[in-house]
Amino acid sequence: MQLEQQLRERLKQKEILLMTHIVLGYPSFEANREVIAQMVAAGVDCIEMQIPFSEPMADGPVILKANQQAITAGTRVSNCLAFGAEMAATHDIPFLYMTYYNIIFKYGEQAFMEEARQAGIKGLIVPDLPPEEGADYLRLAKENEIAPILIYAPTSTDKRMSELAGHGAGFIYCVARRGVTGTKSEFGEEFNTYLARCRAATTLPLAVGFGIQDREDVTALKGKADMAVIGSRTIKLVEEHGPAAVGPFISSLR
Amino acid sequence: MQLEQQLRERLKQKEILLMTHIVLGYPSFEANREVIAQMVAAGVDCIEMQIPFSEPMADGPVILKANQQAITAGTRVSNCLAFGAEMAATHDIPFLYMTYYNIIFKYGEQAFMEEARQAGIKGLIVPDLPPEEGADYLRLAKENEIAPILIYAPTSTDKRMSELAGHGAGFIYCVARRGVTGTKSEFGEEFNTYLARCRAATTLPLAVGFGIQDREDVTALKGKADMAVIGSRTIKLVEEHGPAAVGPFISSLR
Amino acid sequence: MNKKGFFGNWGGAYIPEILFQTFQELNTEFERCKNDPDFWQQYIDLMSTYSCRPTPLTHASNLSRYFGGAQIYIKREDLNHTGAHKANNVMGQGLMVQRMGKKRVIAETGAGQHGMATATMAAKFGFDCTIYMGEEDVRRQRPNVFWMEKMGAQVIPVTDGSRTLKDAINAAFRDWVTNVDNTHYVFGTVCGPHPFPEMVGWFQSIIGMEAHKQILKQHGRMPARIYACVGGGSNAMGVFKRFLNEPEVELIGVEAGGHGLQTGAHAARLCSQDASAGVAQGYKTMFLQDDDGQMKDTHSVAAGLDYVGVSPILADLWEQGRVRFEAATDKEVMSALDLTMKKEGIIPALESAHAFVQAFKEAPLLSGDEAIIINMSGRGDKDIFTIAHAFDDPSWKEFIIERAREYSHYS
Amino acid sequence: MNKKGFFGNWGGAYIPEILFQTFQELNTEFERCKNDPDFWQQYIDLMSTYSCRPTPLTHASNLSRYFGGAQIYIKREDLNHTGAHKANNVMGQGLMVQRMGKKRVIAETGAGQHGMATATMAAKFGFDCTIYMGEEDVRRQRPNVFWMEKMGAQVIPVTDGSRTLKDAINAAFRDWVTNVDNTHYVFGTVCGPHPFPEMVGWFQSIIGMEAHKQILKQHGRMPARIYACVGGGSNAMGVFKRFLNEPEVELIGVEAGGHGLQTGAHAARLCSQDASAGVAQGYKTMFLQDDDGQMKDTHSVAAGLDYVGVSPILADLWEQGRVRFEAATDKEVMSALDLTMKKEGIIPALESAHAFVQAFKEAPLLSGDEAIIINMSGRGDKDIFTIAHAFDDPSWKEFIIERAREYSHYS
Ligand SMILES: Cc1ncc(COP(=O)(O)O)c(C=O)c1O
Ligand SMILES: Cc1ncc(COP(=O)(O)O)c(C=O)c1O
Repeated sequence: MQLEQQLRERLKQKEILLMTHIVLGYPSFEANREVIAQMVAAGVDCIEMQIPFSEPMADGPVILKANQQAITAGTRVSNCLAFGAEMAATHDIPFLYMTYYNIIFKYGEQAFMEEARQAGIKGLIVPDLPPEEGADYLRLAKENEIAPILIYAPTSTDKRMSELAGHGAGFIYCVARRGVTGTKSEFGEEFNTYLARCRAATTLPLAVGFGIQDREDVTALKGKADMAVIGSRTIKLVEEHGPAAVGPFISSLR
Repeated sequence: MQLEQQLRERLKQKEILLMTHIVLGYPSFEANREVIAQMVAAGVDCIEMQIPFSEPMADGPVILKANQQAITAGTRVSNCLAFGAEMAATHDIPFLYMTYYNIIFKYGEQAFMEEARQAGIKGLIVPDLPPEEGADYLRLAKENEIAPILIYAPTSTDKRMSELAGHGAGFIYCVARRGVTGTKSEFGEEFNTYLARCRAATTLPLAVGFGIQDREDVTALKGKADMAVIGSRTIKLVEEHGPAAVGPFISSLR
Repeated sequence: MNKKGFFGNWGGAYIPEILFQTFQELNTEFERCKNDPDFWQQYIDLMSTYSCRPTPLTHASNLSRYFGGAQIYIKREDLNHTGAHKANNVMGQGLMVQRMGKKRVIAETGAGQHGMATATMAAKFGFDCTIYMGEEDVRRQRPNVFWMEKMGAQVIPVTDGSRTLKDAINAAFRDWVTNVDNTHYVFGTVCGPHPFPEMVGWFQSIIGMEAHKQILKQHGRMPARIYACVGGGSNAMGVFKRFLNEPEVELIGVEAGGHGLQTGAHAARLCSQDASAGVAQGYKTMFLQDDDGQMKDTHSVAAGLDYVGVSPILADLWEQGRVRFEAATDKEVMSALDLTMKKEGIIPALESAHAFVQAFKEAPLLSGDEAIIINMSGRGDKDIFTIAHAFDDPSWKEFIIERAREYSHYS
Repeated sequence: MNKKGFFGNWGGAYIPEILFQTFQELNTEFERCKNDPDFWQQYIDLMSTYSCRPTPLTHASNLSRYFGGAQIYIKREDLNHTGAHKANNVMGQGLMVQRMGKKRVIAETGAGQHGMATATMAAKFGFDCTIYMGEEDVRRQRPNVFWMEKMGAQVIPVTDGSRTLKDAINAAFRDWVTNVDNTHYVFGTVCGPHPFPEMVGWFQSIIGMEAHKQILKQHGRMPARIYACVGGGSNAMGVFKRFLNEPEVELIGVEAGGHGLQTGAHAARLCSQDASAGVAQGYKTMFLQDDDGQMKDTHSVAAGLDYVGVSPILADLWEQGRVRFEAATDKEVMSALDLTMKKEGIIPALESAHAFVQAFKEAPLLSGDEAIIINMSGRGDKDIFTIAHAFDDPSWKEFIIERAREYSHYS
């Protein structure tokens, strides 16, 4: 089943879905394994696994540091792909890879997509690859039944949103605000207008990410977005309280 | 009696005359007094007393330092003039002042000359005052019967020497070589040619200075020059062995 | 491929969606400027009254005689205001920022030259200014930081990654995506996402346009070869551009050979075997990266050449064979610097000295009626801390120790 | 009096006999050069290919707006090769030395700018070079010493007297009388024995000749006032000369007020009550001296203004009332510097900042259609040690202390 369908199935039972983020190899694959198990048990609907890159331009301090430490610890792309396959085989929720384009480009787009498909990966988020530069990528993703998830930003015009909608699949990742990952967002009037614009531009489900921290934030998104994305917050949690803290946190969100 | 005559009188008894140099106020007027007494007793024929100046452009390290220390110790021009008067009254040899032009200029040329005459000073050596810039100085000196002693250098042309001769009185101070006071000179072939040129250019007695250190140097000048000038050498002697060493040193020179 | 923003296989605009709109506006404004002869004239006027363009072309007669070959001419970008070619780019972008009505500029800086130039431009245009500089570089280049601050800029030490230029670029992008509405990112070289390579190259092309006129006037004909150091590639593109269509002029880019190409401790992307195609910092080029696509640490005595990527325009000219690339080692650079100071009384920046190295190797092989041009991208006297250190000058060390003693007493 | 080498009551050549012949030759050569239009053309060519003449005239629009009075223009001598107007003089003398066939040059230096410029010129012309510099100044200005040495010059610390500029001049004269046959003394300013004041003034007059054309072109008419700092007076004479016969242009020389004219700790010769006529260092002028004619210690934050004498030409123009003299205190200088950096992105040398101080005081009193010119004699970035120190910058101190720590470890 393709990603969009999977999410729509889940949306029948839940008012809002949850997607979480982990950085592969940080602090270790061991920890990743435990964290993911906790997340799945706590009812997470989708997990994006970031393959670390040395130049994570769009990430804030928490994820940036996680990327760097994962690489310093020796995390290789091949390790990440093997781990992704293991997770997809183990847990019954959709898994995505999130990474920067160079990782895929350098691996070989074709080879990357094929391995990802074989591993059962459902989608890809690549924040530095606009569709203008990603013709091959988009084609290969679709050929391999992997959803190329595109991103909307508050600065995107209506026209741009429609254009992106035509290239994307799975869902649209709506960046909640200007800036990088990791700081709190405000979900006020302006945000609502933005989200309404997003909704009008696409029929794909909408995920909202950047700075979602707690139940209140998730609640604020109900009825407006289809999925809330928890990124830096769980990484910090693991840093401060260990993997065991993740399950209770996720459970507290909805 | 005027300076030239005085020297010519002395030249009747001696093959070569000796002129010595002291820096007034260095190391103290006390020491100056004692050194001069020793010099006179040892048969020196003429003494140039340098009134210290803060910018002694033509002097080498020894005399330069003496100038600066004399000023730092509080030596004033008025002290120097009083001391000069005392010496001229005490000892029966001609005394000269040597200084830079600013000291005279600032004191007032007229006033300076009158005081010097009253003090019985016989001549003046001002190394930074060529006759071109010294019309008033030359006139006032002559009016006050003080010999304005001019300088020849190895770089002076024959023409220049004749010109200078016309302005000077007392004797001509022939600088032995290029450079400043205090380092040894060579009295070789080139020097002899130079001295011959000096002799040809003037009827005034010739004194030779800069770097005369010992009996050998003085001997080398006999028959060529009328007076040998001992400068830095005695200052160093006083520094190293005290005023008492001066008499024996002077006696050893001829 | 012949896509917008690509030079052969290289370039593009690999940017986060949040910047898409701002790049649209930037592209539009850039097109407008390119098609507006008044804009170029305004730029020329600014550069000739605020900086001292045209910068001279100096005939290095002593060096020419010393090497006994080609006549060596030096294009004097060191005489620009702020001491390097970086001024050309920032002043041009400053005029564009003014037209776009933005009030704040940000920039990355490695050596500090581009930061200095941007802080200067911001003071002149009355913009707020934030400069991102790797913590390591802040430590090494305190004098530049001092001046930037005095000019009213805020200098933020970047503590991520290798704490050098590429990390400062990432940090600047992070600022930009946060403050995109009022802020322009003054990219410092002919790299980054389209339109930066083309835009920076356009402003820098003033160098070659002047040099072209000057060499014809002073030497009477085209130069045989032109040498420029290549960090990002902006001074090289600047001097090369006017000559690209003059096939008799050979163009040579000189990269940082560091401790030697064999050692891995260098920053040679195009003339070593160590780089491969990749996409980072918004563009596609040859990067010094590992098999996974992670960027490697680079090394050069010249902070301004110590960078993992290289201009996509130069990557294309390299692939086409139009520009030849060579490397100069740290050691060779120090002796070229020494010789140039002694023979001509000219102090090239450590970056620029790389170009001198290769020119000195080749000058003897040419005949005396041929001319070569070395682009002297900047002056070295700002690098006193690095240069005196690299020459291991004992009096310099004493001086620093004595100064520090005074400061330790009174503080 | 209207004697050769005198300007009114001032000037002359009070030189030891040993130098008489060499001054004859110098005078003859100077006369020849003055009467040879080819020589001036050669000088212009050199300055426009080796340095970047004409240096620009920058309209300081932000400062003009800030003060709300006259349009402020800045003549950019900082953009000269070696960073100050000193280059004009040394390159000119270099050409003369070449004509006279001498092979060695010597110079005094205070701040180090003239030493740097002379060392540079010597490298370019292939002369041996010795620079005399007060020990105190060597200590303060190590970076300049480093570069002079790198350019092949020998720098001799002078330990006599106050160990500053005037003592370096005396030391240079001592060298000259010793090595007169093969050596030329490259005097650094419009002081010293004739023909130096006139000769240095002639070479520097290029500043005002350019500024005259530029202000007419950029502002449309003559400036109301021109400001220049006055150490020896060479940059001031340089910018004033062309305007001396333009009675509507007021000329203002700004001396070092140090801690204040009342404190005695300054170097104001013409605008304080502390100087009197005297003769030293080969010429007659107003000196800061005591009643006996002994030179006093002077003080200025700007080493290049910290001098007991002043140009005889300026003393004459002062006596005639053609040039007005003012003083700027160290404190005023630091805030003018600060303001200029922040408003215009320009870093004046501490010396030059004195001229800015007075211009800033007077600009508000003039109307917006009047122009004033400030001669920016040099750039301040070389003064980092002095300026960062004077601003009492804590990060700078830490930086120095950390550097010293490294050096203490390894040495
Ligand atoms: C003087 C100088 N030259 C060269 C460079 C390298 O940059 P580019 O290759 O863009 O000219 C720099 C960068 O800081 C620089 O400061
Ligand atoms: C930058 C600068 N300005 C001014 C001066 C003062 O000299 P002058 O009055 O001869 O221009 C100096 C002297 O070193 C200097 O370096």
